[in-house]
Amino acid sequence: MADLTVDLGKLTLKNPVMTASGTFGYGFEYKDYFDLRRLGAVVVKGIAMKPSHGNPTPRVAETHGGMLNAIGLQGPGVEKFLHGDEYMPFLRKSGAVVIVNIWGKSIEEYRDVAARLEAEKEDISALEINISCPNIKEGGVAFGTDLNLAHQVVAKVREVTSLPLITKLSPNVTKIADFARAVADAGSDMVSLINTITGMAININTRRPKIANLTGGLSGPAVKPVAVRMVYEVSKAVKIPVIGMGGIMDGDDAVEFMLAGASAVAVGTAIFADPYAPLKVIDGINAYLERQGCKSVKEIIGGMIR
Amino acid sequence: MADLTVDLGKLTLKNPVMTASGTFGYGFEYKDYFDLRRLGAVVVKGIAMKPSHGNPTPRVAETHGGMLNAIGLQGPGVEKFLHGDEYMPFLRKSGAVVIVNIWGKSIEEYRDVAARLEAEKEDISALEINISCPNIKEGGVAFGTDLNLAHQVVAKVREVTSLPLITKLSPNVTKIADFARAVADAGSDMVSLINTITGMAININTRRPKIANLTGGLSGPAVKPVAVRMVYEVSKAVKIPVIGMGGIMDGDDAVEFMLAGASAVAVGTAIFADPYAPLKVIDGINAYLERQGCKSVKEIIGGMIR
Amino acid sequence: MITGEIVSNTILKDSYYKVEFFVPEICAETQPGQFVHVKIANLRDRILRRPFSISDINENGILTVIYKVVGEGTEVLAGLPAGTVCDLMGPLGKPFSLPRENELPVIVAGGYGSAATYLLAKRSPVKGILLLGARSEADLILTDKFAAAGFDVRLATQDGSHGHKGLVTELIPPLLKEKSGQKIRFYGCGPTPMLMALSKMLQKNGFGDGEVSLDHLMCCGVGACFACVVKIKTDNEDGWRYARTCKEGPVFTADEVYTDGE
Amino acid sequence: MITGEIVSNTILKDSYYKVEFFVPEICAETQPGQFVHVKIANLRDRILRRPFSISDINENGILTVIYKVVGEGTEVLAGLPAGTVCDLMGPLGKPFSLPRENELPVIVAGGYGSAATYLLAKRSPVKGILLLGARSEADLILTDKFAAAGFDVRLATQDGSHGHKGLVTELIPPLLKEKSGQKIRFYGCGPTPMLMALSKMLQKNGFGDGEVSLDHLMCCGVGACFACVVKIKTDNEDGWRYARTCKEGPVFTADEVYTDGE
Ligand SMILES: Cc1cc2nc3c(=O)[nH]c(=O)nc-3n(C[C@H](O)[C@H](O)[C@H](O)COP(=O)(O)OP(=O)(O)OC[C@H]3O[C@@H](n4cnc5c(N)ncnc54)[C@H](O)[C@@H]3O)c2cc1C
Ligand SMILES: Cc1cc2nc3c(=O)[nH]c(=O)nc-3n(C[C@H](O)[C@H](O)[C@H](O)COP(=O)(O)OP(=O)(O)OC[C@H]3O[C@@H](n4cnc5c(N)ncnc54)[C@H](O)[C@@H]3O)c2cc1C
Ligand SMILES: Cc1cc2nc3c(=O)[nH]c(=O)nc-3n(C[C@H](O)[C@H](O)[C@H](O)COP(=O)(O)O)c2cc1C
Ligand SMILES: Cc1cc2nc3c(=O)[nH]c(=O)nc-3n(C[C@H](O)[C@H](O)[C@H](O)COP(=O)(O)O)c2cc1C
Ligand code: FES
Ligand code: FES
Repeated sequence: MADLTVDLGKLTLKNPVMTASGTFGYGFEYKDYFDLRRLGAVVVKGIAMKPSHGNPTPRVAETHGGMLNAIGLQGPGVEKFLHGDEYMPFLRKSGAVVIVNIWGKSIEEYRDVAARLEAEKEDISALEINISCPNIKEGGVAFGTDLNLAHQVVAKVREVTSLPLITKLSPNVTKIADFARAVADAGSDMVSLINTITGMAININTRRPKIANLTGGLSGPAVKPVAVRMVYEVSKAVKIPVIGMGGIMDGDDAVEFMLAGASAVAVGTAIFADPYAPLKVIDGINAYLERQGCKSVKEIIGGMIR
Repeated sequence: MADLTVDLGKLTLKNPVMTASGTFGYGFEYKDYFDLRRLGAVVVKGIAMKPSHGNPTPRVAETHGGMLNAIGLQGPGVEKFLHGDEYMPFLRKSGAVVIVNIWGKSIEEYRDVAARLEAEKEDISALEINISCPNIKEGGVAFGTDLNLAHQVVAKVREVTSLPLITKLSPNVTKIADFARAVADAGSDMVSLINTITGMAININTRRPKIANLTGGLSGPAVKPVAVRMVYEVSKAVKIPVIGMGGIMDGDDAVEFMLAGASAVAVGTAIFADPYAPLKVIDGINAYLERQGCKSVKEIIGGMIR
Repeated sequence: MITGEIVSNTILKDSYYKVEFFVPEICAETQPGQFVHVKIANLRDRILRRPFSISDINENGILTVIYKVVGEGTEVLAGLPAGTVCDLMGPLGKPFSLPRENELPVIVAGGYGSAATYLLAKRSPVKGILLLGARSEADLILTDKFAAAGFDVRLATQDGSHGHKGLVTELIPPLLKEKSGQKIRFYGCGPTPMLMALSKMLQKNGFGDGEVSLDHLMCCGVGACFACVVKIKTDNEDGWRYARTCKEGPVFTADEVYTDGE
Repeated sequence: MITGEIVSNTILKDSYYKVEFFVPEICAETQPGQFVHVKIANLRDRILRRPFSISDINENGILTVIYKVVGEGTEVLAGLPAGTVCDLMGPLGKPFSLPRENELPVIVAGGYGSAATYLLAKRSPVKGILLLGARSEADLILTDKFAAAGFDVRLATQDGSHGHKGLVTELIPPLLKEKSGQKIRFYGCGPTPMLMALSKMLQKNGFGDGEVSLDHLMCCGVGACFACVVKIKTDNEDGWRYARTCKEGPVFTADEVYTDGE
């Protein structure tokens, strides 16, 4: 067994494999499948101040090698998350390394959620700021597609918490490296990418969009080449650790992201195909390292040869 | 048989199906497969002033549901294109509707190619301006990711030709609708989209990029949801006709683009899987129209119901 | 996730197929109304699983699914030969509650709904009634098995080819008259419009404890992704919430079903 | 594009397989060194065709391909049963020129190279010599068929298990001495490093008219996409150009091959 521990600045993980936010619920849903402590970290579905319904249905559509989703961040809100049986209290008991993904409809909401979590931060290892949501105040433009807003969100969250901060970048931009630089400047300790790529699908028989919300986010193996490219660009642009994701189905895919510059990875859509996918990714990385005679997974981070 | 003719401003096509530039050579290569007059139009591989070698190899890599390419616009140059046996003289004889895709490394080169083609424009039905190439003068930033440069290229080309102009937009931008507006303002008669999405793949055994150029453009069914979304956004933003492409494999896919707002479509990567793909797309569109009781393909353009 | 071999996979009738998996672990836990989430081998360009109701199980570890070919996944499934090994998750979802000894179970079904409720009929302590609706004869499946299980099978077809000409819900008012003395427990499974009409009727007539199984697009199957939600009446500010059909359902009481709008 | 049924598809040896397609239209036109571009049925998440040299054809319309399982495509191909219908484009590419009556053909091959040159040997008016190189025994294929075609088969393995211990090109100098009186015509097919070494040797020793078949990643197969190019010496400013191996090749003369750098 190769050494799989990775250092993400202030955060050290026993292995580089996390679950991607929104694809693993709050961990609770998969408790009968395996021991959550086997994961590098559990990243929970996005948490906001208030409970929210999310979008109308249909919310998902399958596409070639991927899927579109517009769940619309349905969730329990931060209070229930902190105290409801199926949420943080369960995760505390499980012993899992927990990263809480947060979102808001305004800069203030981001700050408030972070502050609320900071107040009960025991067993929370980091916060992941999802900046792909539309900013209601600014007329719907996503925080993650406006350099200024992205910087502000992170800076405001930084003010209220000492937890390691991961900022999750949107791929729907011309130069993602600029966003990585902006959020690093604002105090983000890491970046994670990619979130989903905006897409659309139409049922030609009914002539209606397959997603009630009209557009949805594309994920799955279809997007992997775009994700690997962005991870490479970002890892060249900033010094903070990069968490790579987008279409990882197996250990080989994860290795590809790490060679491109990711210090850790997250598995998302693959979980829907196979709940054990994150564990198989861990095993697959280890198998690769042994095949290549590497003692530690750290040896392959950014190891692509040009 | 439904009426398949479409009007693209000054240009009327017998059916809405073209070949995507770079995937059908100069038509010549497929002459033994079918009569090129059956196509709405043949869009040839990009033409510049001078012959060019293109990029080092490997130039392509297969991905889940798609492929990356970095051909690097290898081509004969405009003189050979106009007079070499396998190029324009062949196309003239073939009777095909010809659209010439052009590119350059500077604004001046775009203008010069267009002017040269304008001078011998007989049997050329339109020019398609590929603005996804890097601008050598401006340090490599692609014309298609800078609103100002995009506008300038089109405006300069507009000055030297009266041929219908199609501007081919890059999907690697935050707001593609802005680019559509910019090139429409500059005098483009149509827009076509999407060009490929920048991606990357790494061979984990050799640790080298699968594409010698490091990054390549992603095409094929994997990108279809992104392409359909962008076609929708652009068709809502501008009044000029939109030519949709990106992962069209069959008639149903083409119908999806047309419902999203495309007045015509182009078939690219699918040709590599099946040289007859463009004809099958034509047949598939017709079959859909008959199934739906539509007399004309025009009835479905922008026909998505919200 | 459990690996199970296909024991047989054959046409049942028209576009309906019957597939049997050898999955003793799942059979051991299955209750009526639950489903399996199947990764269809060879479906490579589409990566999600497909949910199917468990129609029957037996003591030899054989689990039966009856499915209709409606798209790429079911088409590929229909082509898988015996011996193919598939991944199954299950049993998933909240089951039907069995009727009590003093209740007459009335199952209202359409489409694959009869398949999805067959195990319920089989396990019911009281022989009840199946009201089965369909567009035409081609969609009437499992009537013989329900009859063999002692159920009184009543049909409705939209083309009138079998039984009542019209909608299956139209069979309910006469039935209520006929059985007016008895305590009836309703169960429903079928196309969404039918279930909406049924739930409305049950709510109005005091049968709100009737149970309907709602069929929505699913993704994870275990409650993690919020893809499969349906509006359910709830005692909150808005009067409703989106409940996950895979985990909080697919079985809901008719009372809960939100039949206004969506 | 031609639709052809798989007549048989079996292991030849180790990771090498032999597949026979019934495609009389292609067989009628095939010349040695050409290839078919195969759409592998059931390879759904990857959409491109795979090129394979035509190893043999017969008068019954049967076309033989010998392939090595190296990745997903060839793995799926290896699983396709007889009766599977495949799409083939072909014959594609520029063939080898047959040796003249007064020439001794010497084929230098590695990997599937012997399969790719077998039809050449069969059609050669003069029985020649096959120099076959491999890492080990597992990669020595078709030696019996070449022998049956009257060819003198000489082996080289890197592990020394069969024939000369070392590279196949090391068999050439002694052969040149041995046949010093005769007019030799070289043909090469195999891994790129081998072909580069071979071409260099042929260029130096006055055998620049020798022909080598270059194997590059392909996409369209007909010259339309410029994916498959290889540097070829040309009389232009730069001294080279990128030639499309699918259309201008895969067969080039040793003289053309650009062995400096890339
Ligand atoms: C809890 C649950 C239990 C289910 N049990 C069964 C069962 O026992 N037997 C069964 O046959 N199906 C059942 N289904 C439906 C089944 O999951 C779908 O039919 C299947 O996923 C379709 O996959 P596909 O790839 O063939 O179709 P897709 O390619 O995904 O869809 C093809 C088209 O069919 C439509 N479609 C999807 N589902 C249905 C449907 N049920 N009827 C008609 N059209 C549909 C889609 O919207 C789409 O337009 C169940 C669904 C759920 C949620
Ligand atoms: C003109 C021409 C003729 C050919 N004739 C034959 C033939 O007769 N028999 C035959 O077996 N192959 C032949 N090939 C090679 C064959 O096309 C590839 O092996 C095949 O495309 C691999 O497909 P795959 O999906 O299995 O591998 P992929 O998944 O595409 O690739 C898997 C891995 O194998 C590597 N790879 C690709 N080709 C080869 C190779 N030839 N040897 C070793 N590794 C490789 C790839 O780079 C990749 O790393 C020919 C190629 C060309 C261009
Ligand atoms: C159903 C679904 C729900 C998601 N919800 C969230 C979310 O709540 N917050 C977030 O930051 N990302 C969310 N994502 C994005 C994923 O975390 C991930 O960035 C993306 O799906 C790419 O990875 P993948 O291809 O492995 O799925 C969601 C993705 C899916 C498919
Ligand atoms: C091999 C290849 C070469 C291409 N060359 C060009 C080109 O020369 N000019 C251009 O404008 N687009 C070029 N494209 C982009 C296509 O025209 C098209 O926009 C893109 O591939 C999306 O369509 P598809 O998914 O149907 O292939 C090329 C694409 C491929 C795959
Ligand atoms: S399918 Fe994921 S929550 Fe129900
Ligand atoms: S494979 Fe397309 S040009 Fe050779």
